[in-house]
Amino acid sequence: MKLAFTQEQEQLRRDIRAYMQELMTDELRAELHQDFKGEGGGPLWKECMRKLGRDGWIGLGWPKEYGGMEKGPMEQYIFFAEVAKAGFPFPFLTSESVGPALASFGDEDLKNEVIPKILSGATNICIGYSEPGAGTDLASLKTRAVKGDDGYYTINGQKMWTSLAEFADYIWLAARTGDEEKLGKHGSISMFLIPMDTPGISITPVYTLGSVRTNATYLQDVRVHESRLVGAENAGWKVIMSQLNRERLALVSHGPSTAFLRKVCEYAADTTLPNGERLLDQDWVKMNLAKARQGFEAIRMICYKQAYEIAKTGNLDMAEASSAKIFGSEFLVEATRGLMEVLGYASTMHMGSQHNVLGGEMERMYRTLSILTFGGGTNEIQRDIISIFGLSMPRPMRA
Amino acid sequence: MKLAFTQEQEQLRRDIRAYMQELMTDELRAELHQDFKGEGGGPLWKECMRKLGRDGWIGLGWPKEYGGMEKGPMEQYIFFAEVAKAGFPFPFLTSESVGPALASFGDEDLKNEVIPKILSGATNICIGYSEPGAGTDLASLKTRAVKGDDGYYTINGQKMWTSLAEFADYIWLAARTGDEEKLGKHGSISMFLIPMDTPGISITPVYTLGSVRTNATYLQDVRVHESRLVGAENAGWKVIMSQLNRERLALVSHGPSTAFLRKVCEYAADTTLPNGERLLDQDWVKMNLAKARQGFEAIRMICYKQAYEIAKTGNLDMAEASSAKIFGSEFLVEATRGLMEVLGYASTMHMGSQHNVLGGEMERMYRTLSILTFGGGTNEIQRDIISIFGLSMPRPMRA
Amino acid sequence: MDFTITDEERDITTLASQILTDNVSPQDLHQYDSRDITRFDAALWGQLAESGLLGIAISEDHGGMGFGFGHLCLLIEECGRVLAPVPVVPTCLSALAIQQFGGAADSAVLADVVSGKAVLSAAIHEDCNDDIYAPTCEVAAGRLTGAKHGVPYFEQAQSLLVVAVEGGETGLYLADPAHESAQGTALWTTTMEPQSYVTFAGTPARKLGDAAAVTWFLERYITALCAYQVGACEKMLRLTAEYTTERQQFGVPIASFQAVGHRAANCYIDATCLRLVVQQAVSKLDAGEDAATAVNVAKSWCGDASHRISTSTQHLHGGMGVDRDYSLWRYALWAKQNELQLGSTTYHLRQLGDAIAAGDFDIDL
Amino acid sequence: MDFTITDEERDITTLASQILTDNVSPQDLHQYDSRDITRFDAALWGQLAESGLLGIAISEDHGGMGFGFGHLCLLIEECGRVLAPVPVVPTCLSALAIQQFGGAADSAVLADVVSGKAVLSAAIHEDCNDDIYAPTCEVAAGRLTGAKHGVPYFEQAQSLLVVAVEGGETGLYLADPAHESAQGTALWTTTMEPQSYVTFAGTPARKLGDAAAVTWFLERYITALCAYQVGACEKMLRLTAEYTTERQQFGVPIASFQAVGHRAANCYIDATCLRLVVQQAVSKLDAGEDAATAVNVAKSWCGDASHRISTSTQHLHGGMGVDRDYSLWRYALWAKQNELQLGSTTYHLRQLGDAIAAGDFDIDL
Repeated sequence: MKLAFTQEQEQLRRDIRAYMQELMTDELRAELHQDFKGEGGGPLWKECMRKLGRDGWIGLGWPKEYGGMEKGPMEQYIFFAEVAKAGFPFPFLTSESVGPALASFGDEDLKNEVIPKILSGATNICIGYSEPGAGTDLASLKTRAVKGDDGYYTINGQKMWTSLAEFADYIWLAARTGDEEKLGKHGSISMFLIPMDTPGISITPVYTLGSVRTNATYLQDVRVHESRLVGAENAGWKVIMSQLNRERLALVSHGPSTAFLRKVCEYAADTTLPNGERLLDQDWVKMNLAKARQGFEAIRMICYKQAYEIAKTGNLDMAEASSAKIFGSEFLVEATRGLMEVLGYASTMHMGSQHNVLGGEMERMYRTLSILTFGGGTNEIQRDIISIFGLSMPRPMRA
Repeated sequence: MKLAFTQEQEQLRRDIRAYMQELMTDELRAELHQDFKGEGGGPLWKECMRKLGRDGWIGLGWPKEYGGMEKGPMEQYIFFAEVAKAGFPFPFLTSESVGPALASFGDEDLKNEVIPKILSGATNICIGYSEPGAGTDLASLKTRAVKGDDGYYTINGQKMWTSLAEFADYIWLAARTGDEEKLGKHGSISMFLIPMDTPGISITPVYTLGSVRTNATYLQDVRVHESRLVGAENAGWKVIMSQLNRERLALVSHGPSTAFLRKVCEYAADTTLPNGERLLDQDWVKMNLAKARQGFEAIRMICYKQAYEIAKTGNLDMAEASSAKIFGSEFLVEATRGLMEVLGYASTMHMGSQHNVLGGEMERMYRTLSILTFGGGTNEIQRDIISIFGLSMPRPMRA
Repeated sequence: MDFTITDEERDITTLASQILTDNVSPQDLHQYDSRDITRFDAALWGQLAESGLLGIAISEDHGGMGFGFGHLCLLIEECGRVLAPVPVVPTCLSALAIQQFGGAADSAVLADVVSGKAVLSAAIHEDCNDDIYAPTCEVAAGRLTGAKHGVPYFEQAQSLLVVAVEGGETGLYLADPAHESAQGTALWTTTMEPQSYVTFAGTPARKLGDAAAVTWFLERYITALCAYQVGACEKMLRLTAEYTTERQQFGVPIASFQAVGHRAANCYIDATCLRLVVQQAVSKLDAGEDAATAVNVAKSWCGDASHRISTSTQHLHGGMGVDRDYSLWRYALWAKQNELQLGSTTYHLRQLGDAIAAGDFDIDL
Repeated sequence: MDFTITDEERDITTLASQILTDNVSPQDLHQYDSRDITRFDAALWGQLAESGLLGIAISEDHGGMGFGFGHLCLLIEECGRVLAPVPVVPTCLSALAIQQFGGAADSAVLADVVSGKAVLSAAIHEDCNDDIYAPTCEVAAGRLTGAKHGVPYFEQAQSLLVVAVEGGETGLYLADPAHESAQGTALWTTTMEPQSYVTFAGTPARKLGDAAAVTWFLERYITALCAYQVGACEKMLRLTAEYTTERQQFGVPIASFQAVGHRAANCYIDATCLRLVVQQAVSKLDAGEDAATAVNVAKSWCGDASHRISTSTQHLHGGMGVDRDYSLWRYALWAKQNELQLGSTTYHLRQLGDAIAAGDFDIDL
């Protein structure tokens, strides 16, 4: 056991950091800081994604056959954490979770069509799982894909929380293709990867607390050829699970949290109180910062452990992945609270306000955090998973 | 709304405090500090109980017909909190919970036999609810009382955690008298108040973490006359519920916690660090003490609110009583942790050790606290009660 | 320890609740979610005045109802329950201080508050200053200089209370917000409440009182924010109990999952404790007793309970909690604003710790 | 970031686990629950020596295995898992420091440690002194004066490390515990581990190293306590998973109540985090890197995780948790002792805060 980066990894980290510092121009920041556009999709952001693709970063961990650089999951995580630290809204669902699931389960034609586009930063994929009645209980989804004799499915249904759909090129869609009675809830679902411009797909915006737009997506008689299936018909559940496992790790990267901690430390070092002392030298400030650091160090180690497990076994330990998801999401909420105490009342001012602190980033951070505890598989389900798979306890009662 | 004591109540509180200071002699403390004898039962403790009875304190809130002073529940709570602050192990189960339940449900003969003895400090009652297979699921108890033609029940079974049984005069016993199939789990239980010297009752000690002795109590062909029933046959469940509600309030009195807080404050004021500063003037010490105070103030208010409710309506609001039980027990664990940090490593030394801190009381406190979160109705059940009765949410799933 | 709610108190709560729930629905609030319209419902303000509620704590001499601070907090609690888009807190709290420390010259402004003509404001927060009791804004020869952050409804305010220092002594001052030397910059706050950053360059300021007056005023203002959160927290909890009872997953209401029920129960405990410690502070202030500790306890609880209830109820709502077409999301913003306004939990615990170090060891004495 | 457990590491864990679980059952520990018998199993100590485990981190020159601190922590973790009644932590940690900073004269004591002949101890804590890095015990002209609290196995120890100050500089010293000027008073500790309060009245003391040596030694000693708690915490959790799976209420195993499963899951998360941050500290110390922050993080986590896991597992066991005929109760005592030994969570967070204030802002750099 030796818990340190290799020299090459450390160099990589520094390279990425320097690269990202250059990438994050003031113009790009201004574009990203617009309400309901902060998650990307603007012209400068699109340009940066292409550049990241051209310079090989998106495909860092991917096989050379797809245009990747064939580095390991640890390098991939290092990249992802540094990108997050830089504050760049990287569409990780596309490259870090849908991409790998597609590579594992998709057929060659689909992979050859889509993966190079992902790695070149040219495409975005939104996820169509949730429905009005199917959230935590994802397998109860009602969107239906009926296969005709011509090899085409006709899909009807409604999806919720399809974030980034407004500038996505594909939707990664779960639909029921089989007989639920016969095959069971989980055994009758298929995964499709469908171009968003297919006739019959429409979206309406949903605006959220975090100034992030998401969408409701409607599918009306959408005709999709069977070649758009990812994996076999009715074998979609394991594709979903594979995607979600990867998503969880990306959700709780230690990147953004440690970047914020650093910014707050710098602010406290630069701020002088009326009595002439630095804010950073106040005992209570040091304690709030130390508590944040204490937890972030654990998040960092748990993320590295996950990356190590993927590199070593290709899989994540279920209970450890759930631990990362729970602790990462819940601690971030607590730490942010303590950091906002340090920044004071002015930290409640919006990014667009004069006299805000740290450019209002903490105010936005606060508003975007709450989705992490239920997004990507609600923490209640994660705790169930830990008690069952980590502790061999009987399954908690469900209806 | 006016949240302050009346002048009379304030005077009463001061009187009791002065009285208890006189009562708590060094000799009595030495007797109480013996391992496995600290909860009372020694000769000096017995003498003090008689004195408390003679001086009218035990019956402070009781009707005059039983020898009480007919003060209200608020005065009763003031008494109880001050006694707890003084560190006197008052057998509150007897006078504060069994006594009132007996007064509500017992018949005249039984009341006349037992209540005056309670109020004179001459008797102790232990509680026989739990069994090896019946703890949280109390209503599944298996101790069986079979009624014969002669008006005598024959009781067989085993009880667990019968604390104070070694010097109790009575056992407050729940047993199954009816047909569970027909009458249901709850409708087939009766309450008995039985002299401990009845043939067939035996106890064996169980030693616990907190240096507190408890017992397993065995009932073998114990013959008990029907006049020992408290309430009607098969109507025992509501007697149990009434007793438990009262017990919860007594369990979480703000008395002991605030007494400890005061002692730690005094210690920190009297302790000088090597740099010449008072321990009390360290920011981290002030923060730990303030956090304890923050929570204890809420416990204090919630207890007064309960006492007010009893005075006003004779009943406790279920959800508020459960809130008091949960917060009182769980916060005390957290606050104790912070107070022991203030006292430092030496606070882990036993009462019997040289070079301990505060006479080793915190070390014992630490060891006795954990029972509060499951004793008197485990906190999981209390939270169920809050969601059902306080928030009108559907009953959480049970088997 | 009399927790009885008097008939008067019940009447005020009922009246306030009726007016506020009639006039403030989530749909009504939607118009203020962008910065196009100032978050100030003048019609509602007029109704509150008409009903007499703005004058609850103003003496009958000035046309008010003549009740105390405790009664005012009942109105404020109802404002918190619906997040009313009216400046009840700054106006009524400032009026209270003017009534207490002002003179005959101030009768008019009090009458204007009662009739709904006047909005008042208070300038307390400062940049890079973590102690609201130790301002850097300075008064000399009746002129105020310095800057204040987060001054609510500055642009609407007819009169402005200012916490400032003069010759080393903290004091409470009354300044004219319309004076040309007082320049406000509109802020974009997390709640959309109108607030300004105000610089004073020799603004005429009249002294109302010394450090004791500042304490008198701030303790009440802080407690009023707590009362607001009592209402807001209870509403968040109520929404959550209802939503989780309706929302089905796995064929049952999600409330029937013990993890959901218990998390809601934790919020109930927090809301219960918050209400009680706030009532304790209100009661002591109403009685004119020393309330320093009770106020620190109340505000530290306010921060803790608001934070925990807000994050828990957000979580239990899942995506619905962040959807701007539902109502919960606004409560999350108010929870954060009021947690950090007039001192965070840590600030008030530090104050409490200082009091303990000064010898305040015993809860009951 | 190589988390791979090497074959060597696995072998050590297996060997230690086998010896310890064979020899330390709850029944075996019962004899030490009163003060009649000193908590020191000499036979077990002999077996550990025979197997070579006491010399894991002692060089082959002195008869040891020649592995590093990381390997020693594997043994300590297994000791924590069963609460082994042997002085592995003070002996092996003191030996490590003697090996690092001692000279040729110290070969004999190291060989005695390996063979199980010697018990060593370390005197660190002081009364009314909340900083273990700033002792008041003083050395002048080779003589030690002052008092130390909680010195483990003082009566059995052949050699004693002492953290003391000389001419204003903190240093690490070696003293003879048998010297008449060193007077020990036996303490009654919460865990029944033998400890003494020791006064030194001019005890001969040889300097092993300066403040850097003290840091070297304390960082490893602190991390060793953390490793002990990794084992103890996992055992508490394992006992709880098993008990709640067996224990039936309402006709089902109580583990199938979501509130029970989730509380256990929280413990699992804590145990996972604890293990990882301790591994991080061990790895840095093993590599000779600056480990100050990693050690502060590990010990603050140790206190938090031990506290939460101890209180949660106690709770989930109900009455069984406090019953002295079951095994869990002893773990609660060790959790508390090790939480407060060599600095509480708050102490280590304060140290971490000081480092941050000194410019340690970034986790990855």
